[in-house]
Amino acid sequence: MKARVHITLKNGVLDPQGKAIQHALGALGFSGVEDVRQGKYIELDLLESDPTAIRENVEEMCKKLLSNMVIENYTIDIE
Amino acid sequence: MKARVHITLKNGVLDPQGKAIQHALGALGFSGVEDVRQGKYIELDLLESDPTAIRENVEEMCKKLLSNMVIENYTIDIE
Amino acid sequence: MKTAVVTFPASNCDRDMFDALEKITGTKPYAIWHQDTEMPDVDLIALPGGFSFGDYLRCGAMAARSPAMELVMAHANRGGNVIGICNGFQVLTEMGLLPGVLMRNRSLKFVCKNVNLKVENNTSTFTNAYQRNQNIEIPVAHHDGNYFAAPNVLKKLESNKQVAFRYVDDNNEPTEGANPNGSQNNIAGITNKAGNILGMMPHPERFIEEVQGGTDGRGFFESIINSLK
Amino acid sequence: MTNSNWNNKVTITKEMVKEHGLSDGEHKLMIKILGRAPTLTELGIFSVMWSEHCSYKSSKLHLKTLPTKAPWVIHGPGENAGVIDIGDNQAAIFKMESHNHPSYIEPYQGAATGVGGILRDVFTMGARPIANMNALRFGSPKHHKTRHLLSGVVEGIGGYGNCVGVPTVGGETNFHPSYNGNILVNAMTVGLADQDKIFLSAAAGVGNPVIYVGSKTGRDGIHGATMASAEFTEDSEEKRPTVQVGDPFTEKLLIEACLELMSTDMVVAIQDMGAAGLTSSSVEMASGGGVGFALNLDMVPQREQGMTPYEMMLSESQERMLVVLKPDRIEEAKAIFVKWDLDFAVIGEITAKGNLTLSFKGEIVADIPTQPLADNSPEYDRPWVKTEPPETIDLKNITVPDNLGETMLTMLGSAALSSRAWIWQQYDNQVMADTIQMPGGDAAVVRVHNTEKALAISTDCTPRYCFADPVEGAKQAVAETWRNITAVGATPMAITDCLNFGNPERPDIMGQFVGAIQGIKEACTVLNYPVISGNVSLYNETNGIGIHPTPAIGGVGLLKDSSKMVNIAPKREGDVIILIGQSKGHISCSQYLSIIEESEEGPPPPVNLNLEKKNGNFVRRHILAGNITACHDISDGGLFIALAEMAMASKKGIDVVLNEGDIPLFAYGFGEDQARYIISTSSSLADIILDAAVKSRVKAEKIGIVRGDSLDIKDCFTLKVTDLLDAHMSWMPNYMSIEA
Ligand SMILES: Nc1ncnc2c1ncn2[C@@H]1O[C@H](COP(=O)(O)OP(=O)(O)O)[C@@H](O)[C@H]1O
Ligand SMILES: [Mg+2]
Repeated sequence: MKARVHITLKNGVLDPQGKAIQHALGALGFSGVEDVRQGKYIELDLLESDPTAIRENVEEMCKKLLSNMVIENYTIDIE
Repeated sequence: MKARVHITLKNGVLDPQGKAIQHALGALGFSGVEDVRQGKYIELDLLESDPTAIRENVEEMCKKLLSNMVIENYTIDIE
Repeated sequence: MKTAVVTFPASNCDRDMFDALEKITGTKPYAIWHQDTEMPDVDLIALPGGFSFGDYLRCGAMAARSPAMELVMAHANRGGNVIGICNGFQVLTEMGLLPGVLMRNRSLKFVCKNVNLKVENNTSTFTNAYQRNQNIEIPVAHHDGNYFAAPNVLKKLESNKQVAFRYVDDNNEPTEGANPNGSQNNIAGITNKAGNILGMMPHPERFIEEVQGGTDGRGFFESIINSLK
Repeated sequence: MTNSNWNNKVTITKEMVKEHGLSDGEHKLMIKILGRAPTLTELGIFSVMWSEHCSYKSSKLHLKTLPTKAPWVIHGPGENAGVIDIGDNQAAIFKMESHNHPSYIEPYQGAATGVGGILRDVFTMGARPIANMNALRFGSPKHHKTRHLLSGVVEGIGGYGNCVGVPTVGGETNFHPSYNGNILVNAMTVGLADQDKIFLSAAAGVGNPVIYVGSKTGRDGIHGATMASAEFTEDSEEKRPTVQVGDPFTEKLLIEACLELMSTDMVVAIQDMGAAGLTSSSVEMASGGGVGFALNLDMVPQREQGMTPYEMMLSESQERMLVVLKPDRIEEAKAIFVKWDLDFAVIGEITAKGNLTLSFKGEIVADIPTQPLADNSPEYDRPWVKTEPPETIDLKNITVPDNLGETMLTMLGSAALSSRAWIWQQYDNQVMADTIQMPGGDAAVVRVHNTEKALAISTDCTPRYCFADPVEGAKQAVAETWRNITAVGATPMAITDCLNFGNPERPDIMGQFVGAIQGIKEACTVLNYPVISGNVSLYNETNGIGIHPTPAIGGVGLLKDSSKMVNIAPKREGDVIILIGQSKGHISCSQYLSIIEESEEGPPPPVNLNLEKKNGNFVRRHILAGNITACHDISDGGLFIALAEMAMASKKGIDVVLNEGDIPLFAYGFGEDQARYIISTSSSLADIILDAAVKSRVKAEKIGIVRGDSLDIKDCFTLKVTDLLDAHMSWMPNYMSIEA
């Protein structure tokens, strides 16, 4: 099965990448872009097929490796 | 309104980050991870409120800047 | 020889390139700002290394869409010479002037060290001052130098002899261990098919005086001078 | 606490004062200075200005005793960074600073913002940064957090320094269990300016505009403790992380924009917003110039909605500066910042009344006399007890190793002595194309652009020594930088220090601090090597146990003719190896003892400063005369390790015959006696040097010849240089390849 993980910066944490993208879009002539935030998107293919087990497992992966809990949040979707 | 853009690597394109994550997960004792792909997730806050106009606009942004069409695909979701 | 160096926000090898060109060609390059809309008539445009726009989003992506890049594109399309070193190489691929992309290093880490390169051919505008198959030493310093192209593209690069430099070991062999970033076929630098555009990850401009650790970078600039004679 | 329910005039309770870290006495003093009770914003301002970090309240008394003057010192401590004269109207500007606690919480961002902060301290004075250094201390390699912290810190330093395009040219890295819960990340920047273009922070000129430039202000780094008061936080916002995120891209733009601004004559004063952000920068600028600042906080560029004055004044958002401009130059200055895509806002003006007056939405939210705030900051003479140096250990009580070759490989391949290439290869060492000595040698050497001159830089401290004897340990740290700089041929000029200690309220820790200051003072005095800037980081402890005292020293020297520089690699087969200095086999407190015997017993090697000077000056004279082809000072691991490092650097073998007398070989080889160097010279010049040494009363003896492909120490061991390299190079990559 597939798990999809979104990792985003916590509220209030500066996002230099998002800021730079917003700026670049403006320079390219796109108007009305109020805010841009950039995060990571990770797709995992897993052997496991029980969604509850997957969620638990991926939750653990997020905590241990995929996300930086000090500044990031994560959400997990299971296919 | 918000637009959410996912940018992923095309099939067959090397993904060093995904590979490294997969490897690290294995080393951390997570088994059964068959594949990992890392992409980008971009959230845009837009002044525009018409979904069709937004889609068109964001599509344009993806082509012009947000994705590299040689190696990446994108998908757009509108809130 | 008349040259120009383009500076983007957070270019940081622009001065090094400027100095190297001035020292070797004897003429001060023109300084071009990424927002400039005019390009003097020059023999060579150089896109320097650094972290244009912080390397945010993708390395070179935002720089490739700067106003001055339209001038670079026009110059290249007229057959004018263009070089992109490190970040400049990334910009050239983002502009589509060179095929492929530079992905994150295999180690995922920034790598700064001196590497050995094999000069694959010495007939190009950028390599004629070297011997063919010469083993030269030049520094690399990058986070995203892992060259990737689709199999058919790679094949064409090889058959057209567009690979200018390859990472090799002391025995001039393109081994895994000699590859600092995971590049396909150990590619360190390539040219376009017409041979007027070159991109490379190593920094020849850092190796032009003995005190810098070596002078193998000079040949690169001398080649360009030769080819304009 | 958004500004809808923000109440600046809330009654300040004793609990709130305490939560802000102010004592009863400090509370009273605050009321006396204001002539009334403080507002909430004022309480916040006092608390950060009088924090240990900003006020140096525990350390000031002792710091005053350090030697800070020499004819070549242009600005000593007190400015953003120290300034020395390097001739031709040029100046070197440098400082070292700690970012320990943030790096433990979030290693990447903590270290990255540490680099950003020290860069700003240097370019705010008008200098272009030309080199970065980093002095790092981690816990035991066995500790479960060490890998994660090491990898994050190194990535953060590289991530920031590489992007701004300043080469990271050296540093030092130690592991010790005392840092398990409290790592040290000390970053140093060296910059270059013209002497007539040095900018200071003291504001002047009533009516002159006060300008804010750089990034917008967010709620970054506002201290959790000072914020957490149920009484004045009604809404339950998501608990915000207090971690600051660095934006090296913006920093690079800020460097270019500020240097462009400073190349004009528009700037009256300029100051980076470092710790305590807008508060400390405005108070320092105003009090330093004996003027007042009236700021309208509504004008501060803000990244987040609903920021309160309290938050704006305490925010530690990165990449921001405060500038006082000459009148009528605003548009001209603004154009520069617009070009570089940076925020530019006029947020106030200079007033004659010496107050920091803050308005927000038409209301005065703070009005503090700055002079008393800055000058009357508390100063404590904290009780301290002297650290009694331990007894020398008897050599007879140490097991003699039966295979010195194996011992040698164990040491070379240990966490303590192995190569740091895994670290420095992640740093761009060469950007700016002026690095002429890379990491791996004694001092890093960076050319002064377009001149013959070069600066040599080294950071050093051996915490093991400082723990055993803070006075000798600190002396040794100063002496080691002096030696490292000498070993490349440069003349040591001045130091910066970064004094990392535990809780100063504990007399034993305060005793370590006082001892270290004493040692630095003695060393700097004798070596004529003044302290021109520095930083104090206290309360480095976990669960009541302090770190090893770590007075990290960053030294800078000048090489007038950079073509005279030498490195540690012998050049030619047949060159003669000469040992300079007296070897007594001081094995107490040595790296040998620590690695092989897992003991840190005994006193550190005593430092004879006059001998250091005599031997060092001798070595430098001969380097500059062109008589020496390679030079290495002897430090951690002693003579054998230094010889191995030279052999590895040149990939050439060395045949050595020792004259150890009645000192056991292992002690002779691994002892850490000070004031020693190994030099190599061509065989034709060896006698000239040896004769000169006799005349100068410097102990010098020929001990070997560059030859073959092994380090061969007669009656001791023969080890192939490739085997030395294997041992030396593999520890860190292997260690780091294991996932935490
Ligand atoms: N964190 C680091 N960053 C860059 N270089 C480092 C770091 N740690 C150590 N080095 C380099 O490794 C070499 C050996 O360091 P060290 O053993 O402390 O030298 P020394 O004993 O001469 O002071 C030096 O060139 C030093 O600059
Ligand atoms: Mg040394």
